[in-house]
Amino acid sequence: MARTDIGPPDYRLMLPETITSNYGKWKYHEILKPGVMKHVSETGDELYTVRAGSPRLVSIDFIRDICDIADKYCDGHLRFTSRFNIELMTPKKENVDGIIGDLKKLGLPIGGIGDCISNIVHTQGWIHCHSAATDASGLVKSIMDELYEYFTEFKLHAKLRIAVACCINMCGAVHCSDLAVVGIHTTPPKVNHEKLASTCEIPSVIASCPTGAIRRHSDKNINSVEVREERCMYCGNCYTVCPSMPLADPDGDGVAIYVGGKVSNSRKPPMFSRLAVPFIPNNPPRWPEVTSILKKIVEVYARDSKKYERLGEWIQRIGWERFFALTNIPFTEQHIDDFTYATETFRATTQFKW
Amino acid sequence: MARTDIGPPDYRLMLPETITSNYGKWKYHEILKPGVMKHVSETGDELYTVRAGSPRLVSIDFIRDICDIADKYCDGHLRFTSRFNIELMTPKKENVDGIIGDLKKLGLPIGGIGDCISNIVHTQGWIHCHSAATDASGLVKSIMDELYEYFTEFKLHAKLRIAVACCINMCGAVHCSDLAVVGIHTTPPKVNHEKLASTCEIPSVIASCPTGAIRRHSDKNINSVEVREERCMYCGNCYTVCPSMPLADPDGDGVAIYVGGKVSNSRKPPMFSRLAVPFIPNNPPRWPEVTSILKKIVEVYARDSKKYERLGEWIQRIGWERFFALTNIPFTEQHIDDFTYATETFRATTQFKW
Amino acid sequence: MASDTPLLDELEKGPWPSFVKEIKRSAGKSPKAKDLLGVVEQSYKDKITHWKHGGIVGVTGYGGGVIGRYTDIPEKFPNAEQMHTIRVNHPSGWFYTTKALRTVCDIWEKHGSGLTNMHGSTGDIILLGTDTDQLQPAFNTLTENGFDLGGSGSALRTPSGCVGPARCEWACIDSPHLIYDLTQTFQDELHRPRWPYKFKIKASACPNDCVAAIARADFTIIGTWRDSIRIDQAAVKEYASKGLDIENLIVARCPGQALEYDAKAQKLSVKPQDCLRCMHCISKMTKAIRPGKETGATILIGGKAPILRGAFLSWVLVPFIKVEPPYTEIKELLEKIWDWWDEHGRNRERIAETIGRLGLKDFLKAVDLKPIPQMVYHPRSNPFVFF
Amino acid sequence: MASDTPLLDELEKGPWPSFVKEIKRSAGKSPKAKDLLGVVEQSYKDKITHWKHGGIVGVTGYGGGVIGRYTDIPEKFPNAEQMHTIRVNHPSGWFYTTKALRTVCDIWEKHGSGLTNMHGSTGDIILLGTDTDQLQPAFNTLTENGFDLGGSGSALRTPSGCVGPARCEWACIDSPHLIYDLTQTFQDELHRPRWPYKFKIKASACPNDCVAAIARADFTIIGTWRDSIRIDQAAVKEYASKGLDIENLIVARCPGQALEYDAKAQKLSVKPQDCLRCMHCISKMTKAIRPGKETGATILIGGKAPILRGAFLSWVLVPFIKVEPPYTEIKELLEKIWDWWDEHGRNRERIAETIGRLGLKDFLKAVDLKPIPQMVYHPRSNPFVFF
Ligand code: SRM
Ligand code: SRM
Ligand code: SRM
Ligand code: SRM
Ligand code: SF4
Ligand code: SF4
Ligand code: SF4
Ligand code: SF4
Ligand code: SF4
Ligand code: SF4
Ligand code: SF4
Ligand code: SF4
Repeated sequence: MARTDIGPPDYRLMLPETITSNYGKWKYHEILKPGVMKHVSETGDELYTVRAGSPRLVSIDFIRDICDIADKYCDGHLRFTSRFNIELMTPKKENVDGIIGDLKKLGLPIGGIGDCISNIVHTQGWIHCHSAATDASGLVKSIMDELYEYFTEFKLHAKLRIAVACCINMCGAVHCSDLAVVGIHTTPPKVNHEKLASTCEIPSVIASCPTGAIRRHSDKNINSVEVREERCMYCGNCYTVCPSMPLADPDGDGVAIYVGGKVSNSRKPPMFSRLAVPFIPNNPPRWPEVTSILKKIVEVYARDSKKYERLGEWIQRIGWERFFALTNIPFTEQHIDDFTYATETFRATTQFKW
Repeated sequence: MARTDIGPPDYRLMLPETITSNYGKWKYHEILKPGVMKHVSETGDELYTVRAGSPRLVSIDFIRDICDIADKYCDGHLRFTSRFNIELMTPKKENVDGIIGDLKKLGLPIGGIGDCISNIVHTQGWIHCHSAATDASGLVKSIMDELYEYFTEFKLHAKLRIAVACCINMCGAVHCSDLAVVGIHTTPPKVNHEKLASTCEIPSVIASCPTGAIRRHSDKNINSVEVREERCMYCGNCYTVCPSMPLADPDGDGVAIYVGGKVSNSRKPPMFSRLAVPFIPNNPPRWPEVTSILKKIVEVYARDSKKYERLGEWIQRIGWERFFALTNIPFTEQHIDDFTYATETFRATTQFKW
Repeated sequence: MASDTPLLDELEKGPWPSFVKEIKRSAGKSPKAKDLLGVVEQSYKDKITHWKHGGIVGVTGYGGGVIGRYTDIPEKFPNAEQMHTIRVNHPSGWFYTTKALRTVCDIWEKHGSGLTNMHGSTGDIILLGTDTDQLQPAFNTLTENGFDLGGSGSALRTPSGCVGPARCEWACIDSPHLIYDLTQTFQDELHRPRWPYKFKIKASACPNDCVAAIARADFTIIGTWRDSIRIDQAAVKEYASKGLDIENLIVARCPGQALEYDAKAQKLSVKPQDCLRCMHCISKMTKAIRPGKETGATILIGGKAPILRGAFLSWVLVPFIKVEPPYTEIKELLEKIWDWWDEHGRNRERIAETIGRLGLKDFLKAVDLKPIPQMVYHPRSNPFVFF
Repeated sequence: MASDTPLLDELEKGPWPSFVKEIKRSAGKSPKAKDLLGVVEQSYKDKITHWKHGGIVGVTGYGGGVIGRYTDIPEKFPNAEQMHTIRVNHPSGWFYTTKALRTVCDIWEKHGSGLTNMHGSTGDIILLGTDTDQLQPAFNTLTENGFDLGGSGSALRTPSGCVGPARCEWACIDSPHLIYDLTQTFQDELHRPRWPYKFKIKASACPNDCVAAIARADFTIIGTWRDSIRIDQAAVKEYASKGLDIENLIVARCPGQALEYDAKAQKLSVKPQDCLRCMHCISKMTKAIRPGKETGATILIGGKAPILRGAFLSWVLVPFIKVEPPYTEIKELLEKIWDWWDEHGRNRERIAETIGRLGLKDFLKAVDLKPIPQMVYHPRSNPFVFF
C-alpha cells in the first residue's frame, strides 16, 4: 500500500546553503544587468541570481540539462519562479558568467528581471485541454519571439506581465495582466442530440447556462436540449458540464486581447484587464495578427508612459479614449459591457477627452 | 372650454431689463459678501444679486412680501434658484443694502452664495405625502437652525449641499448630496387583508417587490398576500403600488444619513452619497440626534478639509476608515452593501489605513 | 390658553424662517390651511403620516399635473379631507415679474389653501391643498393668465434648466431658451401620461451643473466646448499678485493634469487635449479663464433616484452636439429614445433601467448612435461577449 | 522527406526556446510524446482541440491530483489515446535540489511521456501524458521518494507562496513556511474533493504580491506591517546624489500622499498614518526604505477567474493578523469559512460567488468577524438596507 497524504517535500531541504543561513536576513538587492541580481544580507553574505526564460512545456532532458548547470555552479540547487522562469543562484560572483554562458548554450534567454517583459503565464491549449479555443504554447512562442528583446533588455518603464489562456476559464492571472490573450469561441455549442441524454443530466445542463440560453428541445420526441442562439455568449460553461455541447469551431474560434490589468498593490490598487481587441481568428502556427497588435501596444506604451508607470496606470492617466486613438484599435459595441455590473462602467460625468 | 397646452409663460417676458440687454454677455462675477454677488457684463453693465433663504413652504402673503421688495428695488423682477432660494437683482449698487435690510425685516437669512451651506433641497413629508417615513419641513427647519451660521457666513472650504427626502423615493438630488437625510422604514408592510383584494391587483403587488418577499397568502381562504419578513428591506415599493400595504410605524420609522455625494463635474466626477448613519428614530419636533450628528460632520469637515475640497473629495482623500474614526460614527453591518453591485464596493487591495 | 399645536410651535423658534409660521399665516384666512396644521400636528404626535394614497383627480383633457390627496383623519380635520396639489409649470430659469407672481397668488387665494412650495424639487410651482371641485376653475384661471400645468405620472415631467446666459458668464448653451422650447414642443408628452414611467429633462449650461441634471434627469443636457479654455494672462498675473496659490489650488487640482504654471513668469498654460472641461480652473479664476468658443452640449442619459434598481447618474450618450434653435437634432433624438423605451420598457421602468436590462448596444442601435470610448469609463473586463 | 509536422516545425524557429523542440526531444524516446506531437499538429491544421472531456481516473485513496485525458483521434494516434496528467505538489517557493528533480525525471521517464510543465499555473509540477495503468505505479514511486500529489476537482488546490524571506528583503511573513505548514495540515482537503467547487490559498510576503494571490486565490494572505516604514536618511542622500528624482518619482507617486521630501536637506519623511503600505517607495529605494517592524498579514477572500459570475479580486477580510507557527488563528478561520461555504455554497460556486449571493454580512457572522470600514472601498450608496 502506497503512502498517502505525505504532502510535498520540506522546502527547507531544498534550499541552498547561503539561503538557509541568511533566511529572513536579506537587506537589499541590486539588479546588475538583464536577468542578473544580487541580494545582500545583513550578515554581509551575497547571493547572485541568474534568471532564464523557459518554454514551461519541457522534457525531462531539459530539466536534466538545467540540473547539470546547477550542479556545476550552484551546489546542486535551483528554483523556478511564479512565472515559470528558471533561477540559478550562487554566492560566488565569479560563477555568474559561467552560468549565463551555459544557459545560453542551451538556447535560453537571460532576462525577465526588473522593468521588462517576463515569461508569459499560460495554459494547456491544444496540447492537453478539451476546452481550448486556441493553443497556448504556440501563441506564447510566437509572442515571445516577437517581443524577445523586451525580455532580454530594459526597454520599459515598469514590469509588463503577459498572460495567455486558451479559454475563458482563464487558468492563470489572465484577468489581471498588463496584456492578456484569451481564447474565445464566437459560435454557440452544437448539441449532439444522440449522445446528450446518455452522457449528461439535462437539468444540470440547463442550469449551467448563465444567460438561460438552454432549454429542453422543443420537439418532445427528442430527449435533448436546444440553445437559443441569440442568448448565447459562448462561455462554454455548458460544455464543461456536458461533453455533448462542444463549441470548438475552426472559423469561430480565436482570441481576444485584454489590457491594463495588474496585481501588485504598488501605487495603484490591483486592476482588471479590459477588452482591447474583441476577436482575432486563430491563425496558427504563428498568429501574426495577434503578435503584431501586441507589439504595437507595447511600443506605444513604451514611448508614451512615464517612468515606473505600469500599462494600466498609463491608460488610467491618458484615458481609454486616448488609448484607442494612439493604438489605432477600433472601438466597437463589444467593448461596452453588458454583463452584471455593466452600468457601473458607463461614464457618468462630462469629463472625457475628445 | 379652457385653453390647454399653452405651456409656461415665456421667460423672456419675466427677465429684468439689465438681463435682457446683457443676455449671454456676462464676463465675470465677484462675491462681495455673504449672499451678495456682482456680475459684470462685456458691455460694462453690472448686476447685483442678493440671495435669501426661504422655507420653500410659503404662503401667498410671503410671496407678496417678496414682491413688494422686488417692486421697490428691482423694477418688479425676481427669481428663485434651483435650491428654493430667492434672488433679488438690481443694476444699482446702492439698492443692495436696502434689499438686505428689507429681507432681514421679513426674517430671511442672507447667504447661500459661495463656500457655504445653501438651502436644503427637500420634499413633502408629513405635510402632504402618503409615503413619508419622516417629515421634511421640520427636519429642514431644525437642521438649518443648527447650521444657520454656515448659510450666512463663509465658514467652509467649498459649497456644501444638503438634501432631505422623506422616503427612499428620494424626490430631489438626495442620492448625490454632500449631506443627505432620508426617511426610512425599518419594519415590513402590515398587510390589510380585508381590503387588499378589492384595492389592488395581487400579481402586480407580488411583482412590485424587488427582493421577491411577497407571495400569495399561504391560507388559500384568504385572498391576499403575505410578506416573508426576513426578505423585506422596507423599500415601500409595494405600498406605492398598493395602498393596503402600509409601512408607516411610529417606532420603526426614522432617518438615515448619507454623505459625500456631489453633482458638479468640477475636479472630481459626480459621486453618490454613501451611508454614514443607518438609522435614527424619528424624534419630532426637532430631531436633536440628527441635527447634532450633522453638525459634528460639518465641523470635522470644516476643520480637516483643504481649500476647494467638497465633502466627498475630502473623504476620498482621507479614506472612509478615517472618516468614521474622525466623526466617531460606528461602522456597522448595514454600511456594507448587499444590493446588486455590492461586490464592486468591497475593497480589493491591501491599501487601506488602520 | 394652551396651543393646539404645541409640537409645531417649537418649529417657530430659531433663526431659520419657519414653515409653521407660513402655514399659520394662511390658516388665518383658509380653513383648509388651518386643518392642514392640525393634520401635521397629529403626525408630529403620532410619528406617522396622515395622508392616504391619492385618488385620481384632474382637469379636463389632461392626464396629470394634479396630485390627489386625502387625509385619513377627516373626522378630526374635515377641511383637510381633500388636499390636492396643482403643479404649475414655472417659467424657464424661475424668473418672474411680480405681476405674474401676484396673479398666481390671487388665483390661489381664491381657489386653494394659499399655501405653496416655491418650488417643487422638479421645478414646478406647487399649489398646495385644494378640493376636487376647485381644480378645474383654478386651472381655467391659470391658463387664462398664461400659466399651464407641469407634469406628473408616467409622462414627461416639467423640464428645467439653470439660469445660464441670463446671468452666468460660463453658459455654453442657452439653457432657458432650450428648456422653454422643449417644454412648448412636448406639451402633449407633458400632459398626457402614456409611457412606462416618468421621464425628466434638465439642462445645465456648463459642467458645474447647477440644476443637478446629471443626477436627476433621464435626459441630461450639459453645456461644454470642443476647443480650448481661453486664458487671459494679464488676469492670471492679477490673481497671482493677489495671493492665489495657483500651483496648489488650481494646477494641482486639475483632473486632466492639463495645466502648467510658470511661477516666475506668472504664466498659466493649458494642454487643450488633456483638459476634461471640469470647470474648476474657470470657476476659481473667472476673470482669467473662460470656456472655449466652440460651444455646445454633452448629452447624457438615465439619471434617477434609487427606486427600483438603484440610483443612476446619467451616462454620456452624445459627447458633443451643437445646441441651436430649433434644436431639431435634440428633438429627434428624444423621439427615438421614447419610441424605443415605449416599446421595450416595462411598467415603472425608467429609461436607465431599460437600458441596463437590455444593454447599451441595442439602445444605441435604436437611436442611431455609434459606440465610442467616451461612453464608458473603461471597456468591459469580463469575457462574456456577444458576437 | 517532407516533415509530418510542417506547422509545428515553424515554431522551432525564432529566439525564444521552443516547446516543439521539447516535445520532439521526448518523442525520440517516448511513443506517447511522438503521438502527442501528431495530435497537436492535427489541431494546428484543423484549428480545433483534439482532446475529449476527461474521464475519471486516479490513484487509490485520492479523489484528485490526476486529470484524465483522451484524444478524439485515437485511430490516427493510438499512443496518445490516453494522455493523463499527474499534478505533483511542488516544494514551497519552487526550490529544488538537483537530486530531487532528477528523481522526478527518472520516475517520469519510466511511467510517462517524459514531458512536463515546470510548473502548472497553480504551482504544481505537471507530469504530462501517461496511461491509466501507469498512474498508480507512478504515484507509488513518487511518494516513496517524498513527493505527493497536488489538488484538482472540488477540493483545496495546491497552495503556493512567493519566495519570501528565502531571498527577499521585503518579506513580512514567512511565506514558504506558512504554505508548507498549511499544505501539510490540509492534506485531506487537498486530496479528497468534497466542497461545492475548488478553493485556492496563496501567500505573498508583501503587497507586491509576487504570486498574484489577490487575483487567483480564494484565500489570500499578503504580508504587511502595522507600524511605520523605516527610512535610512543616509541612504536617501545616496539615492538623491545618484540622481533619483525623489520628488516626482517617489513622493508624487505615493498613493497615500504620505511622503514629504525636503530637497535641500535631502531628507525624506513619512506620515505613517497616511501610508497605505503599497510598497512603491520601498521597491524603488530598497537601500533606504524598508517595511515596519511590526509585521503580519492582511487576509483577503474571494479572488477568482471569470467563470461564472465574473472575475473577482480578493476582498479585505482581516486587515491585520500575526502570522506565526502553528498558525492556529488562520487555520481556524479557514475551517469556519469552509464550514459556511460547504453548507451554503451551490454546486460550482466559488466562495466569492456564495458571499456575493448571500451577502458579506451573513458570511462575517459565520466566521466571527466584525464589519469594519477597511473591508470596503466605501459604504453602500443605495437605501435598501436590512435591519
Ligand atoms: C521571483 C518572483 C517571486 C517568486 O517567488 O517566484 C519575484 C521576485 C521579485 N519581485 Fe516580484 N517576483 C515574481 C513575480 C511577481 C508578480 C506575479 C506575476 O508576475 O505573476 C508580481 C505582480 C505583477 C503584477 O502586478 O501584475 C510581482 C510584482 C513585483 C513588484 C511590483 C511591480 C509593480 O510596479 O507593480 C516588485 C517591485 C518592483 O518591481 O519595483 C517586485 C519585486 C520583486 C523583487 C525585486 C523582490 C526581491 O527583492 O527579491 C524580486 C525580483 C524582481 C524582479 O523579478 O524584477 N515584484 N512580482 C517572481 C518572478 C516571476 C518571474 O519569473 O518574472
Ligand atoms: C493545468 C492548469 C493550466 C496550466 O496549464 O497550468 C489548469 C487546467 C485546467 N483548468 Fe484551470 N488550470 C490551472 C490553473 C488555474 C488557475 C490559476 C491558479 O490556480 O492560480 C485558474 C484561475 C484562478 C481561479 O481558480 O479562479 C484556473 C481557472 C479554471 C477555471 C475557472 C474557475 C473559476 O471559478 O472561474 C476552470 C473551470 C472549471 O473549474 O470548470 C478551470 C478548469 C481547468 C481544467 C480542469 C479544464 C476543465 O474544464 O475541466 C483544465 C485541465 C486542463 C488539462 O487538460 O490539463 N480552471 N485554473 C493549471 C493547474 C496546474 C497546476 O495544478 O499547477
Ligand atoms: C443660482 C444657481 C443656478 C440657478 O439657476 O438657480 C447657481 C448659480 C451659480 N453657481 Fe451653481 N448655482 C446653483 C446651484 C448649483 C448646484 C445644484 C444644487 O446645489 O442642487 C450645483 C451642483 C452642486 C453639487 O455639485 O452638488 C452647483 C455647482 C456650482 C459650482 C461647482 C461647485 C463645486 O465645487 O463642486 C460652481 C463653481 C464654484 O462654486 O466654484 C457654481 C457656481 C455658480 C455661479 C458662481 C455661477 C455664476 O457665475 O453665476 C452662480 C452663483 C454661485 C453661488 O451660488 O455660489 N455652481 N450650483 C443655483 C443656486 C442654488 C442655491 O440657491 O444655492
Ligand atoms: C412634489 C415633489 C417633492 C417636493 O416636495 O418637491 C415630489 C413628490 C412625490 N414624488 Fe417625487 N416629487 C418631486 C420630485 C422628485 C424628484 C426630483 C426631480 O424631479 O428633480 C425625484 C428624483 C429624480 C428622479 O425622478 O429620479 C423624485 C423621485 C420620485 C420617485 C422615485 C423615482 C425613481 O425612479 O427612483 C417616486 C416614486 C414613484 O414614482 O412611484 C416619486 C413619487 C412621488 C409622489 C408622487 C409619491 C408617490 O409615490 O406617488 C410624491 C407626491 C407627494 C405629494 O403628496 O405631493 N418621486 N421626485 C417633487 C415634484 C414637484 C415638482 O413637480 O416640482
Ligand atoms: S484556460 Fe481553458 S482551455 Fe486553457 S487549460 Fe484552462 S480550462 Fe483548459
Ligand atoms: S456556451 Fe455559455 S451561454 Fe452559450 S449555451 Fe453554453 S452555457 Fe449558455
Ligand atoms: S421623498 Fe417620498 S415621502 Fe417625500 S415627497 Fe417624495 S415620495 Fe413623498
Ligand atoms: S417594502 Fe419593499 S422589500 Fe418589503 S415587501 Fe414591500 S416591496 Fe418588498
Ligand atoms: S450650470 Fe454653469 S452656466 Fe449654468 S448657472 Fe451654473 S455655472 Fe452658470
Ligand atoms: S477646466 Fe478642469 S480639466 Fe480643464 S484645465 Fe481647467 S481644471 Fe483642468
Ligand atoms: S511578494 Fe514581496 S516579499 Fe514576496 S517575493 Fe515579492 S517582493 Fe518579495
Ligand atoms: S509604502 Fe506606498 S503608501 Fe506607504 S509611504 Fe511608501 S509609497 Fe506611500
